[in-house]
Parts: sequence; C-alpha cells; structure tokens
Amino acid sequence: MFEIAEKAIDPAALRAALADPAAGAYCGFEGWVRNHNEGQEVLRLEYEVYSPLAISEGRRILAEAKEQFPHLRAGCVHREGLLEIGDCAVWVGVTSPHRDEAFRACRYIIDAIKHRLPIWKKEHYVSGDSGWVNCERCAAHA
Amino acid sequence: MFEIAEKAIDPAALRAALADPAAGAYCGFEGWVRNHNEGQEVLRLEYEVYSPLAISEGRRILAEAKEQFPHLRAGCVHREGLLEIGDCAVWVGVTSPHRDEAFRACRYIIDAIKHRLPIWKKEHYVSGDSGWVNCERCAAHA
Amino acid sequence: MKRITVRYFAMFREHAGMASETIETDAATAGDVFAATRDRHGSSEPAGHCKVAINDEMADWDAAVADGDEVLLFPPVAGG
Amino acid sequence: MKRITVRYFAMFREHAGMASETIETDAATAGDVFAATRDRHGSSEPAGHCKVAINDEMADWDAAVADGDEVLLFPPVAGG
Repeated sequence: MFEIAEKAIDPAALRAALADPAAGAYCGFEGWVRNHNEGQEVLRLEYEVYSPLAISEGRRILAEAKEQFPHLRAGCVHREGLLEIGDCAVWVGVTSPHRDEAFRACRYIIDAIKHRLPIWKKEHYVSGDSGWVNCERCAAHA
Repeated sequence: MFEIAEKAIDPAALRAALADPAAGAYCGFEGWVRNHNEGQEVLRLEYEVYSPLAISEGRRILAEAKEQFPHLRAGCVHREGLLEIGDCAVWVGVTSPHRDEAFRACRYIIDAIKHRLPIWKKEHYVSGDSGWVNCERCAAHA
Repeated sequence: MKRITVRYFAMFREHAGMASETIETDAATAGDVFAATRDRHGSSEPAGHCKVAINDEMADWDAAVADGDEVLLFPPVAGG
Repeated sequence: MKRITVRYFAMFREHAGMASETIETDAATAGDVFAATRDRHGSSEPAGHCKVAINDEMADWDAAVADGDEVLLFPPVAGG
C-alpha cells in the first residue's frame, strides 16, 4: 500500500491496518516537519509531488522490500501540499516475524522513498525567503 | 520515560508525547505477540517482570541512548502479565533531528531492553504445553 | 525534426515560468532535450543530481526520444 | 556464617517451588550463592546465560556477598 495524501496522515490507523498474528515486530518511521534546516528557521513547507510516477515508483520500492524480507507487510504514505511544523510528511510502517528484518526493511523503504520519488520540498523561512531543498547546486541562478 | 505497564500499551498516545518542533524523524518499534515460535503454535504469553530493577535498568538504557545521540527524545513501555496474540508487548519511540540517529537509537534501545532487563516470557502453546523462552539451556531439568 | 512535449517540475517550472511546452527539436536522447531547454529550466548539471522520465517511465539520460514523446525534467528530489 | 536471602525468578522460582528463602552459608561471592542453591533453582550453567543482582543492583558473579544481603537469581531474560 503506497499513497500520496492531500490531508493529514493518521499513523495509528495505518499501523492498525498492518496487524498480522504472525508478526512479532512492527517498525514505524515518520518524517516530521521540523523548525530548522541548515541554519535557517523554517516556518512551513510545501511538497510538490508528481503523483503518477511517485505512486508507481513507491509501489516498486515496497515490492522490492518484500522480495528482500520474507513475510514482510509494508505500507507508506507521503503528503503533498502545504505542511506546518510538526506535521507528519511521510509514514513508513512494516511488520515482520522478527525485529532485525523490520528495522532493515523500514530503513530500506524510507531511504529509497527519499532518493527515488519525484517529490520536491520547498521550505518557507521565518526570514521571508523560501528555497527548494537539494536544489542549491542544480540551477545556475541559485 | 520508561514504564512497566499492567494494561494495554497505547502507542499513539506515547508517540504524541514525544512531539518536538525540532524533531524531523520519529522511529517507533513495537514487539507484538505472534502466534508461533520455533515451530510451536502459541496461544498467549505471560511476562514476569522484576519491576524495581527493570525500571532502573530501563531508565539507564534510555540515558545511554541520549548520551550517544544528541537531541534525542526517547521513551519505552514494557508490559507485564498475560498477553494475547497481537497484543503490544513493548513499545520504543524516539525522535531526533535526522533519521539515521532515530533508527540507530531505537535499535540500540530495543536490543538493550531485550538483553538486560529482568523480564521473562512464558509461552503457552496450543498443544497445552508451556515454556520459558530462552531457558532451554539454563535449567538441568529442561 | 521531432515534436517533444517537455514538462518542468518544482524549481525548473518556476525558472521556466511554465509547466510544459512543446518544442520542435532534433534531440536524439533525453539528455539532448535537457541541454536544448537549458535556458528554460536553468540547470547546469543534469546527469549528476537531476532525473528524467519519458512518457511516465523513469529513464536514463541517454535514452532515445521519439516524435510525440513527453519528456519530464526533474530537479533533485527531496521527499520525506 | 552469613545469613543471605535468596530470591528466585521465573523458571528458577517454579523449579524451587518458592519465591525466596533465607539461608545460612559461607558463600563469599554471588557465584557461590548460585552454586550453593543449585538444587533449588535447577540451573547448571550460571555465568553464561543467567544474571544476578545484590540488593537490587545488577552484580557480577564474583561480587562479594555480606551478611544480610539479598541475592536475586535471574534465569536468562527474554523481554520484548
């Protein structure tokens, strides 16, 4: 289950949907909007998502994790749009018979989500400026 | 915050208590009672906890994690008593500015909890038998 | 010449001042399209940090483009 | 001779048929107490997998025991 969400993520409900009597371990990861980044005070942020490809690539990542880790159940939801400090930007949850696989699978998924999905983050700073994260080197005018 | 709980663990409430505007990453781990162990079908299980030492050692483990990982917030709750399949036996939650530290701290805590706390698990099997986990080698009559 | 629809995302879209355009080009690869639209998206180093998709499939920069293709130019991603 | 209160946990308690007892012993260390009560707790290999506490502090097997101490004998733990 991979989704792009326009509204608040509910980790408790998503976790409950992974319940499995054969699972001994649940590992969950959440990315929260924090109030600072690289020395700047952050006011809020904005995710731009290209959904058709984000969804197909997100599903591929979950399938890769299930191939690597037997008996894994896994889900991931990523927000788009405007988020405030403290909001949950991304949730990853996995269950597995044992904890080692649960931690490794959860980590695999969030790392791949961050590196491979067509999702961009624009930070709005307390100073009034704003900037696309990771873009400082990609554009000639930046 | 380390606690031994006689009643159901509420991960959503515990997670909410870790909220921190400076935190960009939340990692949670839960141990769930699963329906099998080492080839036997498990019906339910029972945790015996020696609370005075479990609590002091649990607090020490959280303090160790905070020393290793700056800006960490961390909590852990472990159940005692009779648990059914699917019940949450232990919850660990941490927040950190970045995800690498969150995963590593959460893993450190659950590994230490499992190895160091005076807590014992007795499995009751569908077959009618029961057994103390990890004790197969410790007692002459086992 | 081929007709290629180019879509710009995030910072590329802001720099271009448009979300997409259709161009006439003799570009052979996705990388050629990136180079041909450099004035639009403003990026100077494609292969290292940016990504490209052709017709909603992730692609390599040396993937061939054909008449009628849609080429999506992605600045460095930052999910999570 | 010292008076030592020995507490048994989990499988040790079940094997001993009691949660604690006070013994008279010339044991010098926690390991000696473990050995002296072997018939009660039933364990044959202390140092490897079991743990011990003295007066609610985790201890090593070669820690000294004194008159009036409480020695807690822990079979292999299995939290989580």
